[in-house]
Amino acid sequence: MRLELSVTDALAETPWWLSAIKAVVIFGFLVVSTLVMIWAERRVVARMQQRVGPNRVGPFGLLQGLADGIKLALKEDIIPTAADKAIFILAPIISATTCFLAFAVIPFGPVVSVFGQETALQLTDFSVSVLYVLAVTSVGVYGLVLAGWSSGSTYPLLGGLRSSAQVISYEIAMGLSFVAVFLYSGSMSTSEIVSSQDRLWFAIILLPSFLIYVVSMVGETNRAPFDLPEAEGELVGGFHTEYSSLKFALFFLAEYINMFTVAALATTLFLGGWQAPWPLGGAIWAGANDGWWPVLWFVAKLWIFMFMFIWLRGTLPRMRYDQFMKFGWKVLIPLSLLWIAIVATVRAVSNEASIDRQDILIWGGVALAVLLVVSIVWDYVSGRELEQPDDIDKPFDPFGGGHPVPPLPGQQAVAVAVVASPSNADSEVLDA
Amino acid sequence: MNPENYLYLSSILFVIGAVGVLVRRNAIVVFMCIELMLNASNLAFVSFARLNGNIDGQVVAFFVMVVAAAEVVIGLAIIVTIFRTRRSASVDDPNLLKL
Amino acid sequence: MIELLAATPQTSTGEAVAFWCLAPIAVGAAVMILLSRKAVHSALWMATTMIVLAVLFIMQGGIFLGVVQVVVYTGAVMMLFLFVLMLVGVDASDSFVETLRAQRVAGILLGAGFGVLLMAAVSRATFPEAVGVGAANDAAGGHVEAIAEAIFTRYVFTFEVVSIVLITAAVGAMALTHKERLTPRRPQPEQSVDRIRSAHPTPHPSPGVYAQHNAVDTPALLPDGTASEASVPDELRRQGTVRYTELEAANRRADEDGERE
Amino acid sequence: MNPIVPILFLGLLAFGFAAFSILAGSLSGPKRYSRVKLDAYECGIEPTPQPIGGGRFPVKYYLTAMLFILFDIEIVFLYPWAVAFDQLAIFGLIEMLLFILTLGVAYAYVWRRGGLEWD
Repeated sequence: MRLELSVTDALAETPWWLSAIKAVVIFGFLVVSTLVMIWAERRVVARMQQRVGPNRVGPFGLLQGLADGIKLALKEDIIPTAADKAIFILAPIISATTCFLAFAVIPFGPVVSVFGQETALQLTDFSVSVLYVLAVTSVGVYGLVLAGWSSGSTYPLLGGLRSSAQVISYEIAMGLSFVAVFLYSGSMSTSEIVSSQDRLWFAIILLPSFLIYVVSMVGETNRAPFDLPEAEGELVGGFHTEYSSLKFALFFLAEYINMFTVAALATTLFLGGWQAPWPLGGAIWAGANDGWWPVLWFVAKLWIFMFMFIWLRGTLPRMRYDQFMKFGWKVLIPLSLLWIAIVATVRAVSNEASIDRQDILIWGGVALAVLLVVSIVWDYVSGRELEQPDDIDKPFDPFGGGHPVPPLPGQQAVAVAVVASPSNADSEVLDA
Repeated sequence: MNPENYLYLSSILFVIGAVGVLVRRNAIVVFMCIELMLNASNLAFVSFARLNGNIDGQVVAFFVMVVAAAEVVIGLAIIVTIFRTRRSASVDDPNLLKL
Repeated sequence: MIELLAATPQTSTGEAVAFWCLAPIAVGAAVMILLSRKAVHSALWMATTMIVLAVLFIMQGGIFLGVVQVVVYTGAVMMLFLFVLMLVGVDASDSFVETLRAQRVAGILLGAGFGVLLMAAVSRATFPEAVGVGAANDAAGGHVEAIAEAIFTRYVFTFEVVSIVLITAAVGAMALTHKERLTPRRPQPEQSVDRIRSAHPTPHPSPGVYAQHNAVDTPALLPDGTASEASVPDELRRQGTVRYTELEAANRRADEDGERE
Repeated sequence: MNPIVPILFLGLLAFGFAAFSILAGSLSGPKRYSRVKLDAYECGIEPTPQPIGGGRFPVKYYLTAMLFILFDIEIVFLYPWAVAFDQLAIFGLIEMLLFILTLGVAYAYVWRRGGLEWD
């Protein structure tokens, strides 16, 4: 029994007290998910490194997040003398407030009757809701920069500047990857994007956009391979070096909730939001997309992305700062601009000359195949031989450059007579 | 509430921006006051768009915002060059940039 | 005259309440831009004014414009201000010497006069009934579609000129601030080979050996009491902010006088 | 106006939580004053008093923020075009390709001049 009200009408009729309850539920959902995420991350990363991970606090260590929170609360709250006190306290408040706001437009489920009142499982929705999320994340970057600056010394300042430069670089790639989704869904409101994906998810037809988004998702939250500004070896703690007690916990909370925000955005825009995965929704179980079930699909997809974050952190080594900034600027942005141009031209042509998608895909495939063949032939014709390491043919010199070195692969170890007098040891051996 | 109040608010903000430009000495703060004046004019544009009921007011405010962003880029580049050569961002030193 | 009075357009009370809460915040934040000592504080007051203005745009039916104001202005332009402020103007506090006599008072008076003039003009003008942007939106099928249709059909020329304005902004910023690299950038492997081949592959002696402090700019003392040059990073030496002991400083001054004669 | 009001609820809730936890943080927890504890943290050694930024001005952050503005404006123009793409059809497409190309010229210039290199 699909309720006949459209999302926007259902939301318009929702009484204010129901919106307030929804806001409290979303806030609770996020805080509890953060505590579970802290526990899950430490357990899964431990499991990947053949150790057990936290299992003391509560059943299976589930209350570890809570224990960390209380421990941080009981620590001394230090404000350094060189710090600018007002902004030092303001920065964590900005970070912690803006990360919650982005969840206001994320749809958890379809129109459902709660306490006898028909409303959509979504706090609010308006015509520019995805741009609103972009606006909230760009205000969230203020928390990083101000935390870095207000701590007084140069390490946090450079740490704050570096991580905010990284966040804004990946925010462009994220913004550009949305354009193709709006092109296909014809609107920026999250509920319409989800409803326009009921036949085919955008992750399938817009795969390059999805891949660019997933990469910029990791870069945007300073996570896994791109977390150099907070790395222990680099600038100690980056922008939150000087923070202690609950202010540090707020930055910790903000980082995890930002991860949930970008993951929720990925599910809404690319994986069909709360809609049941393909075999379940249409064929096997008709009721999968009605009532409260969709919340289950949404949370499941959310946690797939969360596992991906943990997996990346457990396995990939950290990239150097100039490497991933170069990757962000010189690879992601041109790629996504090119992809937008291709998607737009294909769609305009198929709208205009009413060639359906099959022909375009065929012609595209043929063109790619021809390109592949040409490149193989080109390699073969130009006869490029494998680069040879240049010093392979030189005689083996154990003291190459004044430092004892083992022989390179393919070099013979020459038997060297042990030299008695240390004074002219170098010159004699080199001549041998 | 009469929608003309928006116009009064925008003129008050514009005046505060103008006073800021005249009074402050730090080049970056003067530049911020110019941005405040541009924002005030944007508010006036949007209020007129609402009073007259056509959307051109908002589109013009949109273009004002875009051009103001480009202007900030160049303005701050000049201030950065002055700082790098003269170690001070005060408003009295730009004449030193002349060769 | 009566017709004018009768037709004074009224807006919904919700909007009135919101306006009377937000307007004082906007004016207060704008005044604080002028009054705050530190430049970063006035940048933050500026960001608050912009966000309050964004909410005012949204209340007037310009949802797209309000959100764009937050994304482009507060998110990008103010970020550029903060970056430049943090690296440049943080300690460039205002010098209180007024080059022009009584500039402050003149500025405030001039501004107040201009304000009175402006508001008189606004109060004298008669405005049409506040129709709101709803009609235009529905004609084009939604708010964003209406703005898109306006930008990409009626304002096509302005739209293309904007991209040229952005090119000049990029080229100008590059010409003014970008420094070409004088020495070629040596990649990481090459640097590590050079370091091994140099006479000093191990790190410098850590500062503060036998010295009173272990800060980075305190040179380590050799057994005979003189400071060892290698233990202080050369950037600090170039800046001349190395903290020598009194004995060492005295010796250095003596050497310099010796060289000068 | 009313789609914006629920965001206010969530915002007040989040701000209240953040402000409460900062207040609780400063009240709960010991208060043992010591001068060294309040110094800036520089990997355990004494902090070196330096002018912030050490006088040298890393211009790379300014260039990144500048390019961020450039592409932010491009994104903000692309969104309404993508939403109203079907009404604008071929004319809109050519317009936007020209816009992307012109901004591509600026991007190529900055790339070629080395504005994107981080050392």
